Amino acid sequence: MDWNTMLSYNWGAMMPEFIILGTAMILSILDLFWPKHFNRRKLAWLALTGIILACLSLISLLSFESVSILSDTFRLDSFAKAFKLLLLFGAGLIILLAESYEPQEGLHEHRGEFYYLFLTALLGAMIMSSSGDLITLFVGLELLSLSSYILVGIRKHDLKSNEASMKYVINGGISTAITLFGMSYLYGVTGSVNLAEMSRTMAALTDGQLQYIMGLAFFMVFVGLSFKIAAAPFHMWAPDVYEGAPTPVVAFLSVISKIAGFVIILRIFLSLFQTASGDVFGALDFLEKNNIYIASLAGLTIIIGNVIALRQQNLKRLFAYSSIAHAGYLLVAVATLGGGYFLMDTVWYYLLAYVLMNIGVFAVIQLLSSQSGSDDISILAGLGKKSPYLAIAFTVFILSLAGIPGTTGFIGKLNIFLGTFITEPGHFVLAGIMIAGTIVSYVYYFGLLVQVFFRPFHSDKVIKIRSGLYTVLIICVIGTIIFGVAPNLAFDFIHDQFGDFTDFISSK
Amino acid sequence: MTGVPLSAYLVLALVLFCIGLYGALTKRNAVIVLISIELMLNAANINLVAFSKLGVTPSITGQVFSLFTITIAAAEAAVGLAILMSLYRNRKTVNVDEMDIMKH
Amino acid sequence: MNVYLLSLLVFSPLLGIVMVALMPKKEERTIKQFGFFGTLPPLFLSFFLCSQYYSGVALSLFDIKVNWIRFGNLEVYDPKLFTVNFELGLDGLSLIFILLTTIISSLAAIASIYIKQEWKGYYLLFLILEIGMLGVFTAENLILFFIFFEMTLIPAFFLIGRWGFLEREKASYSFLIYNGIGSAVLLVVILILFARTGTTNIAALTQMMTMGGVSLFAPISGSMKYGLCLAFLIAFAVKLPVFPFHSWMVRVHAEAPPSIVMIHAGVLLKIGAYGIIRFGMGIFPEQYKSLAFTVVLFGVLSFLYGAFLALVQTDFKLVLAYSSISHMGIVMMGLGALNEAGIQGAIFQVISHGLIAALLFFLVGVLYERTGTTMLPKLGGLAKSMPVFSGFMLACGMASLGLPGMSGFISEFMVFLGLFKSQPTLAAVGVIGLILTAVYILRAVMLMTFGKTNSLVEKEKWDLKGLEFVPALVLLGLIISVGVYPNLLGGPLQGTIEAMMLALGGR
Amino acid sequence: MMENAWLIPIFPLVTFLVLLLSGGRLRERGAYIGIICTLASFILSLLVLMERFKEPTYKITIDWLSIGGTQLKAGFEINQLNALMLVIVSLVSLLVQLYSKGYMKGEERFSTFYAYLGFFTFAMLGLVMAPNLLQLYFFWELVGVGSFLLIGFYYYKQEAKNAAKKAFIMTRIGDVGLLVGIILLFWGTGSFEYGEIFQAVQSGVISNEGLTLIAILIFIGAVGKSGQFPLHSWLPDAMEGPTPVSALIHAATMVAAGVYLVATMFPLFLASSAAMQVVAITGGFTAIFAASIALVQKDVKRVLAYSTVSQLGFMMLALGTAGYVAGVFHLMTHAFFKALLFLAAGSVIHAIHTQDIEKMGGLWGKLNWTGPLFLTGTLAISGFPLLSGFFSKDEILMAAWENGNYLLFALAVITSFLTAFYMFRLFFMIFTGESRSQVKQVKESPSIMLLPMLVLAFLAVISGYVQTPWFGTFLGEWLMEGNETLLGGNSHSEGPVWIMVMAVLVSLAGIFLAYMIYAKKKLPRSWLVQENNEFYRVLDNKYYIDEIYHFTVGYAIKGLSLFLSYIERFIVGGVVSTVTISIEGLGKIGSKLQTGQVQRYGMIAFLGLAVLLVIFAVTGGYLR
Repeated sequence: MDWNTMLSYNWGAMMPEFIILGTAMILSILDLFWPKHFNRRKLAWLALTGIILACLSLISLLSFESVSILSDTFRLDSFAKAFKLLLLFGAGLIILLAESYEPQEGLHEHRGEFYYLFLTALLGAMIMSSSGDLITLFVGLELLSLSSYILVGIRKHDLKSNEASMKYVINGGISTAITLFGMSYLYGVTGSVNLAEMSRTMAALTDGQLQYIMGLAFFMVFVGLSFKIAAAPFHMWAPDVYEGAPTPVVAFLSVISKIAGFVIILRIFLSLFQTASGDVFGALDFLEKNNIYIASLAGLTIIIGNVIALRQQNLKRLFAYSSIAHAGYLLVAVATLGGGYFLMDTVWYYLLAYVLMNIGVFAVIQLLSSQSGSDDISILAGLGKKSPYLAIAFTVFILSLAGIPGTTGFIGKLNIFLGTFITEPGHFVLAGIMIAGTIVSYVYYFGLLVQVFFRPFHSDKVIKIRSGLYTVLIICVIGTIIFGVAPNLAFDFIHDQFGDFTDFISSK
Repeated sequence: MTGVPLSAYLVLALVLFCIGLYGALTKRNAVIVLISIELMLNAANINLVAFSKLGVTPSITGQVFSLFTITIAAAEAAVGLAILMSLYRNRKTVNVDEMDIMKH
Repeated sequence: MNVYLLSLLVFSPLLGIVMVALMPKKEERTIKQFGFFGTLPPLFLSFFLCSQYYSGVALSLFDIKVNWIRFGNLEVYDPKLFTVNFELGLDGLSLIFILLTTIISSLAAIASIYIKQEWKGYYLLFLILEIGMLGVFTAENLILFFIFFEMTLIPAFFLIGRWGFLEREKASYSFLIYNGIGSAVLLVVILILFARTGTTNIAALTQMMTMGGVSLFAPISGSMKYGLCLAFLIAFAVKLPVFPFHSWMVRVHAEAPPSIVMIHAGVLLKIGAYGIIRFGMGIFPEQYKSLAFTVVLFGVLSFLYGAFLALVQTDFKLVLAYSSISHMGIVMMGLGALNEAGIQGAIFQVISHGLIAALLFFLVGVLYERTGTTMLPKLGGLAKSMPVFSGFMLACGMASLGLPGMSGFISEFMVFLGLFKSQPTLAAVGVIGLILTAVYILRAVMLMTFGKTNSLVEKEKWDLKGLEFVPALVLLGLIISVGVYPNLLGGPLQGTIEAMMLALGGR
Repeated sequence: MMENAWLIPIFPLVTFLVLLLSGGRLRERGAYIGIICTLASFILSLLVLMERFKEPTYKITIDWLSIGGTQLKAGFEINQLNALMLVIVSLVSLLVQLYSKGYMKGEERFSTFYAYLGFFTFAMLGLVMAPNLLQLYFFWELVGVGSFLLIGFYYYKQEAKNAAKKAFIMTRIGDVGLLVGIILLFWGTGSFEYGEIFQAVQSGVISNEGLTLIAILIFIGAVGKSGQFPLHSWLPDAMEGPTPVSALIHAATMVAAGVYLVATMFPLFLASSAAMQVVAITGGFTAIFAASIALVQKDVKRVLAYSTVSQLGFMMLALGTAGYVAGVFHLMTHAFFKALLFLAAGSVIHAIHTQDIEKMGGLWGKLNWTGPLFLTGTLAISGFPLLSGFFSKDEILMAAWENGNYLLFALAVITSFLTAFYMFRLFFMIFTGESRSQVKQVKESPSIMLLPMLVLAFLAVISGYVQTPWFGTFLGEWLMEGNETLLGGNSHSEGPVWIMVMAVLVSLAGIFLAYMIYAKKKLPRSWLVQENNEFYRVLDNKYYIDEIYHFTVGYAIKGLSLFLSYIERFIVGGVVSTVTISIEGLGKIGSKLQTGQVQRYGMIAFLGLAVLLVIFAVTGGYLR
């Protein structure tokens, strides 16, 4: 690999990543050298600028054919573009949240780190979505993980934050190890770490013993990755970590981390296991044969998330369980592969919806909890009277999370259901669990609305909304409604830009 | 390279992984827990290297992968220990089972 | 112009929403006026549509169809696949329901003068609710139907939970959960149909299911059709509600503010009947036919069960709640009769109960406003202090027990006429309910209005006055005009019923 | 004229609406509206009747309700029976309204009373004009409501309230039977129109059992309305209403509707001998049953009420033994003399403010007009020769004899004896002997009350002459005209002369016995039975029918309701709460598992992995 080959690569494909990387570096340098009294909050706007630039460059790349550089370790295919857009969009909103973040005991000493760690984590996620290779995938994953470990513990003097971060590290470490161990088997079976090559080998694999090992690897990778998306069986960290982490970080974990988790799951599953042969005759493919496992984990996740959420009194914990449940819904789409027709639309759209509604919810929570210093459900009490617009925004998010028509959440769920029913035999049990879970979720979601509208308020402190947070709220509300009422804005966009994601597997 | 079959490496890695897992899940001291996690990661490294040399289709990429892994493991340990330190400052303990202010 | 008329109708309460939203919070009078005015555009539009219908304009002229959502990217097969259109349409049946909705909404808006607090939020939700109801009855495809269906759920939840009586939150929760389950079942059915056929258009689905059209992706087997039909029935049976899915409705009737119960009993419950007619019967006629016995059975069960329970209630609202269950049982009985008389009777019953229940609950609202109670033992002798009120109450009770000359008789008569043809045994069991109905209604009404005047309610100048006459007179007038000349209502229905009978295989 | 007959019921309806909308502001002036409107109805009815003598049946209908291809009609029909009934109803109503103007003087809700009367008259006139069964049913129930409203006119009285409720519900039971009968008849014959039904019945489209069933169901309707056993007990209670109401509704018109119904549907009953049997037996039994109760009652209105029940039974008996003309004839005469009796009784009550005959007596000289009027009525009902009741009762006895059912004949004879006895018991108790009243100043009623009674008395005397064995059977022939085949073609029952003689003797015997006991007091009152005798007590308590109903049907319904409300609470509610509790329990377990111990979390994840792997190994890949 000489200089010429290096230059021959189409580096432009990596432009968004470079921008994020550059911004992160600039931020860290500025943070280092700027005098102490200088308000680090301004760095957030810089970070936001970086994200917007990255986003713009990504948009300019949209029309390009899919390219892969660095001997197919980095791919910019439709899949990568689509999900990077989501990641950048979500990250932009979260940075705005972080800009407005004002915990009661103050954060000024670490505020700088706060912002650029977001960027590095984002960078990890972006690399994951673009990787064509297990190594980059893993490196991206770890970049994301390590940054978020620190982010969770950024409130150094807060006991909960410390503990959350410690728990996150330990669980994360175990999950990483399990994933990696699985990956090592995959490498052993195929003798390659390039996804395209591996997929070719695995498709031709008819040896029973190797298939068995492949199965082992599949489960290890899957369980390891279920940590990232907070799905059963690796979901239990989520409530504790969410509770302890600063609110923007929770939003980050529940949105960006989750998107990244699904990105890597889809990457691995679709490129490796969907085409891998599932039996010695090569008649079935692997996922087709084993999707029952994913399906049952999905069902379990939905049940756990929704049922335990019923008992939560802490908002963040509640939304941790809610996010577990939503991971379950998405896993349904993965398990059924969207019925063969809807997978990408479904996942992408659902994640878009999830970005909007979840960040919106956390924006409200952040606002209220920083004012009252508590995360208890009761901080919502009387919001409807005190600040009707905020209450309406919150209602929109909650309705969307509950999947009520007119919001993005509904269309997202609709898509998932379509996938479960279109095949023969349909996944009726899974759909049944999902619908039951949705109904159970009504109880706690509407319980929040009961607090907002039916309960009297305790303190009549005027709620002050910082402009960053305000923007987030407005974007999220508008997005939730617009994409709920006219979902074809999103559907047409992905269909026009990415077609059917046909360039996903084929290597350049 | 004579005699030692691939399966031996794999079993070694598996055993190492299990020891690591056991340690990670049972030890009270957070430092040992972190070390156990390192152990698990290294078990994967053994796998990678072994496959790289003795796998069905030997290739160098396995070793490259393990290099990356080692680096990452180091970073993870560093982060982990840093977090542990800040926890220790506040709680004066490194016992994992005492970290349960957040539950249910 | 014609094409937009329906959309205009459905979304016309938005005008009121905007007006109310722009009002300052404290302006009670103005908000109430604007809230009421907000219900007028749909009222006039529906009258206009009605006059168009009677002057011979084909209702299909008003249909609108705009591409809306396209799921998946399946252009290779057929660009129309998995497309959900925004399509609204009318036929005689929905026209009747639309009229019912607009009229009762306007009257309920008047009855909302008793709302004591947060008028702004109340009227906003109220008008959203109206949009939902109007949409439900005009939606031409299942997804759209479902969307509007849910759109009625959320405002109703808040209206019950915020402005209701003492146990309002519990009531609103059980409203939400039961209806959530019902609508979840509905959603599953809708989506199975959608996924398997690629369309949700009601007409297209009807054709596919009855003519055995091929589906592109996975077939719908015969037994699945049964399942789907049954699921439709269950989903709407929860809404209707039919024994044993009724307990939510009892709570709602007891705890929601009377003006909302007017809407709820008057229109929302009727969505269940509408759904069974449109979807259960319409899309799966074959399967529905073989389930008819069950439908009637549950109809009779509800009819008698509601009547028996209404007999022992001490709260007048609960009497009415159980009477609603009982009356919805009649709807089921009619729908299961599988002949013109039965189905037409069921539709009549739906409309008639809508009017009667609305009036009864309006009166409950008036009563509660005056006396602060609806407990029967505490009332009595109201005929002295509130003679006009008592007269309305008595008239309404008579209407409810199916007195000829009022709408209730026509429907009960037709239902039993139909049922004695197809299920004479069950019909014979059912007639016991007619007697019981008389017993419990007289018991309740006479406990309130007859007898010694209770000291609690002995006040002068308590009678109906001013604006309160409007809902009472309009509703009673409608009840009587339908009862005296039922063809008023029967005319528009003929087309729909004929089509239905054709699918069900003749008489 | 007949094409304008639809106006006849409209006039009273106008009364109702005007008085209701005026909201009591007219007070006693309301009476004029009522009287004028009813007068208009009466004149019109009279004109229609006149015209009907000359012209054939008139019928006009419009589409009322379309059910699929079937058009249900509404309209009116003027045939012989209808025309006759129209006159009777409008006349009695007119007279009662005149009477009420005096009787109800000073009543606070005076105009409401007239409104209700108007409503009732409207419904009753509508009922008799109905051209088909459905419309008949329509007004049938409205009549019931009118009755309900008027019985409950004194709404604040507990007894009135209960009586009104009871009346409505018991007649409702009958109505439901009627409704079912109508529906079954519709499916049998495909129509509600009388003509078409009779045609279909005669062509034999319905099986014999079906016919019997339908006829009996329809008869159940009649049983409810006409207070036949076992649905009779509401009628005596209905006396809680104002007395003019009792005269109008519970003597002359509404209760006769059952008889009218059977008469209207006579061809149907004729087609089923079993149904005829049922009608006859029910009628005969009710006649003697009610008469026996009337023997011991002490409330003047109740005696009259049981007498009404008994007389209605008589009419049913007549119809059931194929005496169509006899039944209708008695219906007409009974309307006049029973209305007269009620009004006269009202006049007495008006004068001395009590209804208990034990507290009356010696009023003959004080009530100079009422006394003779009451006597006229009593004589008529007792079948005193040459008064109207004599002829009609005679006709019934003839019919029963001719039919060949001698047991029923015997019942009828005994009943007419009892009738004569208890009626004169009543008369003597009120008008002879010493005054037992608290009221010292007894005043005769005003002329506005006396005038109607005079008219009725006149009719009670002469109305029998339209159908006599001597002066021709004008009524029977007219009624039969054109309907011979449908109605069995029997315009007059022929029987041996001794029947007439015996009837006279029997009634005279009854009168004599009453005279001996109550007027002359030659015989002690305990001559028949001791006051505290078991038998007496049974009669006094009306055979404990009310109690039996209360303890059987009433308790059964209440018990079932309570049982169902337990089901509602514990089973329906129980299932729901089981589900919620178990979901909440699951949540509890789930959150208990969340101990906060980070290693537990890892452990569970690992266990999950292990389980997956084991299942995979056992079922899935390699080992399969």
